[in-house]
Amino acid sequence: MSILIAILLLALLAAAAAGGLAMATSSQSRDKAILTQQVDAVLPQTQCTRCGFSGCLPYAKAIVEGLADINRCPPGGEATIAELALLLGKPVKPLALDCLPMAPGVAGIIEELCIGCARCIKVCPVDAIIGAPRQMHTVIKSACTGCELCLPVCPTDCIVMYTAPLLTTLQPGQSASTISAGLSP
Amino acid sequence: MVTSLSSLFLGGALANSVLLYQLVGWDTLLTAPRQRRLVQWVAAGVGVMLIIGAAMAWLLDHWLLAPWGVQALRLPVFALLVGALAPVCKTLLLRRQGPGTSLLREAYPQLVFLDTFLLTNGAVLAVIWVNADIDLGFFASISYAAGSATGLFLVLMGTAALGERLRVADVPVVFRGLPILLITIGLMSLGLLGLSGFINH
Amino acid sequence: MSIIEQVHQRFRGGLALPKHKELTRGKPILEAPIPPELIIPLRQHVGESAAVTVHVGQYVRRGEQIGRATDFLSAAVHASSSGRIIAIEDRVTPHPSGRKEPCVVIATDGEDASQGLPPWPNFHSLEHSTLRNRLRQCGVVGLGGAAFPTAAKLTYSPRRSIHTLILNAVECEPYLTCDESLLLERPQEILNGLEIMRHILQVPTAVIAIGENMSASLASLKEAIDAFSSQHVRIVVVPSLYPAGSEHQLVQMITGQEVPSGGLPSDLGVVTQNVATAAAVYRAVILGEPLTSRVVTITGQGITQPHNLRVRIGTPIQYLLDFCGGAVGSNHLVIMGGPMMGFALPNVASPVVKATNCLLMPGADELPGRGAAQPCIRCGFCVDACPVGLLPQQLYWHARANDLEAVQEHHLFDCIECGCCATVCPSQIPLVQYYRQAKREVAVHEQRREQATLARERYEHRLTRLGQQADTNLSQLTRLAASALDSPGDDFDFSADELQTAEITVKQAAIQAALDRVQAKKQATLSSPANDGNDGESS
Amino acid sequence: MKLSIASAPFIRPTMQVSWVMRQVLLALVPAILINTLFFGPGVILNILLACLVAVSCEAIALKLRDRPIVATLNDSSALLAGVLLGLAMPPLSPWWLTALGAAFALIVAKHLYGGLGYNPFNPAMAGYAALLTSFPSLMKQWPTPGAELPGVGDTLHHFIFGRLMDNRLIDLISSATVLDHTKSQLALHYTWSELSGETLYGMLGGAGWQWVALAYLAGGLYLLAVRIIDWRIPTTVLAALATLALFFHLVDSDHYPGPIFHLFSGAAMIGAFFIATDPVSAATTPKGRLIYGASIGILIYLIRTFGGYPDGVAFAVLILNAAVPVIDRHTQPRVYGHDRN
Repeated sequence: MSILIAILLLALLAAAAAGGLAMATSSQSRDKAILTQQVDAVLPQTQCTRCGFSGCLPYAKAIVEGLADINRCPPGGEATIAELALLLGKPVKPLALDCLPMAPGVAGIIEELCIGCARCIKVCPVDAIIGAPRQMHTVIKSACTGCELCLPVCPTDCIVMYTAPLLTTLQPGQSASTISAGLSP
Repeated sequence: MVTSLSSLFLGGALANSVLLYQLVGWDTLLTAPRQRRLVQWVAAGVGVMLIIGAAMAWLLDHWLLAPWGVQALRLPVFALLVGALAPVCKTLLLRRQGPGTSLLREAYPQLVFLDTFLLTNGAVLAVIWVNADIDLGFFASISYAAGSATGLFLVLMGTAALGERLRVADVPVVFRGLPILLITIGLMSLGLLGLSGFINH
Repeated sequence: MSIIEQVHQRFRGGLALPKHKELTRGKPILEAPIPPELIIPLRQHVGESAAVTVHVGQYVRRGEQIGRATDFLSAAVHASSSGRIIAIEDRVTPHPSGRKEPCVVIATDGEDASQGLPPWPNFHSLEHSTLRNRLRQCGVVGLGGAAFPTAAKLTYSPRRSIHTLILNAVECEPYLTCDESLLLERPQEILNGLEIMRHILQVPTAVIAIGENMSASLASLKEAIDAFSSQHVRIVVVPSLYPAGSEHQLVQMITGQEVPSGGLPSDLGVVTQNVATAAAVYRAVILGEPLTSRVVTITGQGITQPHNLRVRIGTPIQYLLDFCGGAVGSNHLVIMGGPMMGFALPNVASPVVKATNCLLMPGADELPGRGAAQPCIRCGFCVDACPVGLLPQQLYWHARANDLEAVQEHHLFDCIECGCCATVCPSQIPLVQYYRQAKREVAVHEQRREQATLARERYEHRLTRLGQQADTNLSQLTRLAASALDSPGDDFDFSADELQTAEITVKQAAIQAALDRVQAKKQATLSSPANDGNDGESS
Repeated sequence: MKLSIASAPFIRPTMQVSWVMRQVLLALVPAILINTLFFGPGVILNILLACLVAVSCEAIALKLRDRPIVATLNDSSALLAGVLLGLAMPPLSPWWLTALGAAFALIVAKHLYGGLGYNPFNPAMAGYAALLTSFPSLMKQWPTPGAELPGVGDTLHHFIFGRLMDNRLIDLISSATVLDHTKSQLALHYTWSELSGETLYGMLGGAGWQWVALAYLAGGLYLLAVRIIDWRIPTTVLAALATLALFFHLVDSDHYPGPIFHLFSGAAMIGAFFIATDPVSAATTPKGRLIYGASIGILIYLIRTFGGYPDGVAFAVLILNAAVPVIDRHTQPRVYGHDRN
């Protein structure tokens, strides 16, 4: 007789536990969306797909889903890994081996070689290259994130990466926003 | 009666604190330093769970298990109780922060993982178990649970802040991270040892 | 009679530093000779650099504009002496990094022919905006060391009711006596300048704040005020505690209010100006003479004869040091500014600029530098010394940990870099250097954040333009994650150098083809211009 | 002309770390003398041994981490830790006990964290607490002050071999400290008025102990005059201890000794002026120091009255050292231009 009651009791409690967990998972999806935004805010937004995902937002989603580790972002380097570790309470790790480190840079087109094939425009993730078919192309310095996606597609290899010092010299009293990335090949 | 309750409270908090004396719930303790922004909420969450858990456990024990003489089922029942309580406490904590958006949620994104934290914490089950064992009565178990909760809160906050300070200390490479954290907790509990002998029950 | 009050309400922290002013105190202001070559940087002030209005080879006279103000927050630049412009190029300017900046180089001819603006002796009848334009035209900037364009600071607008104008004659930095000597020799110029500024701001009374230990200057100032018989001037004597001369601390002592964090004294209705700036305003308005020279204290036991010199802007520092008898001994530190907030010049070929108030060359054992820094023992001496009420040891701790969030939580950007904390630190840690570096890193971090948001907006805009969705649903993610892991596998069947050669040949062929096409097209257009060349690009 | 580069400010600070530590050592000299007067030459032996072990451990640690040994040693912070530990140890304790305490203090509590400036816990107190909890019996043996003390020969013999020249064991002449004695007697329901009449009790605190406490007080006042330690910590420690003692004494004067007794017996004075004010492990913000000091005072009283150990200075300081990072983060002073946020 007491066994029956015991089983009944256990079933009752199991149901309560399952209810609690169901409640948790429902609110979890909303929390994950917010967490994805926060992780995306940390990523450098170069959209360079070197982490293996098509952009920074997909990589952020993968991190929150637990599909990707936090050390697959070469443009961000240690700073981004440290921030992600702090944000998600995970231990800090060096950059993953299959992600090659990447120096910040800005693309520039060697005008003699450009034949106006417009392939680079199609692959640039931030529309930083302007030009019409068979016309001269140029890169918008301030918009280019240095993702180097346009390099392989260019048939005449006329795109070169310029290492852009992010901050030339911070003049006294000058705020960061008025600085344009100076070009020095 | 009152002194015994307060001594239970002080005992739970300082003398034989759940974490340092009964060496339970160390997974939260060791990850606390990395959760710089989350540690207050984890500590508060575990505290809330402890108190509610102790109360419900006593009720379950006396009104359900005892009449039918199935005290043997204590462990599974308490475990399921903790399982049900963890998400409830988390939503309780977050909802309490006002209607839709909660300041908490925007400020501390890791709250997504909060319920797993509360769930896997051993301290909650330990306190409930000890309460069931010594069985001094409803208010005694509540005060012991509240004492353990405050003790746990203080130790977690202290460890998290200390851990943050250790991140910058020029610790020899071999000892960086977990070893130095364990040594620091050891020295802290060395201090807390001085408080033993408060409770003579 | 001017009323003299003694301020007792001190500010928090601060240091009673030995003054070391006796080297040049009481010495008359000598006129420094005109150097053979003047190097005038186009950016000597806070704000946008001046735009060049002259060309190489042009003959200019003293006071002739060589760079006009480009913006509200900018100031004009003038030739300091007559001569021919031999170059407009990047030259070393006084900056800790010794970096080069665009300068106008004038070979002086020694006649010093001048060309000023029409003098306006009775300025009371003039509109404050015309007076302000005159100041901007004459390139008048704050000469206390910040070099903030004066016209911008004196902007009168009913919205911001300015009720107090403070003339800062405190000069709390050790060794400096340029303000003091100006007060002793030309108090009338200063009072007239103050009167002009008071008129521009339409302020009932002006307050002159003077340090306790400057009794001689106080006496000469009182005489001048009696002679000037103006009822609108009040003298206030402030304790000679460093940094009493700092704008924030001075405002707190005189008005009892604190400038809001990140705000300006004008938010409290207060404007402060330096003594030398007042003299420059007088010369610009009443004499019509642009700012082409200023008083510089050359002091320290490392220089043979210390002096207070009236120096032409653009005079190379090396020339000045030779004029004062050259350095005593060999290995030297040349500090521009005082020992607390000045910086060591890496190159003395750089010129004197509008912000140069002192050139300090300490003797061998006069200013022994800090020893090797030891670890911080968190003793808290720096907390007692900090006039802003910060926690220097916590700021240092988080700056070392590169924890930009905690550094800003501890109010890093309220630090006025006065140097009190590093002066009392028993572990001899160069604290101010850490805070400058941390501010720099926060600025870089902010800029990266800005660029990242810009890139994200462009990325999302592009996706909506192409009608795609950032493939974030789970199934695609797993496919991508899986493919990302094994993607490098498939095209590794070729050996590395085979791939290499194949790639090169393909590229060369493409280039050759492109060049041929261009060639062919040229022939076609030459032969039949009407050909519209729309044969479509075979990409 | 060769130009040298340095960073502002260019004025060299007047106080050096080594000067600060030596001033503290100087302030301890009167206490050392009076201690030897009352408790025999054992105190000097303990201090010398503790300093020797402390300095050698620091040298070994620096050698292992190939840091400049001489430069770091001359900041005499290891010496200070050695002296403090030597003073806290029972005068007739065996040599290995003091050596063990000093080694633990310097290696575990200081150099594992990276040397001067990084250790969150006060090294001397960590060592002392470790010994107190692992060898409670040995740490309880204090000779009664002023009574017939073993001569130099006896002490030296006992120091090395652990028993007196005529190989009597030391228990015969040693007894519990005055605090220990008070606690045990009060537990046996003697009233405080009876107790305080005994020879063991002097006018202020314990018979010999009151003079030792006065010596520490004198040293502490010197440090305050030279502005090396912050007035906030010692005043709040002593004030909290005194007010609690007064409160309990007024409530039940039979069972709880008065505030004067608490201030001038045990390690209250050395704790307030020399141990709690160790800048590295103490709170750094002005308000934080008030809270830090007050909590230490309260804990000392609680441990002395309700706890298991006779004197709680070491434990109180260790607990508060653990709480320092939390205290510092939440007691930032109001910054210029910010309202009270």
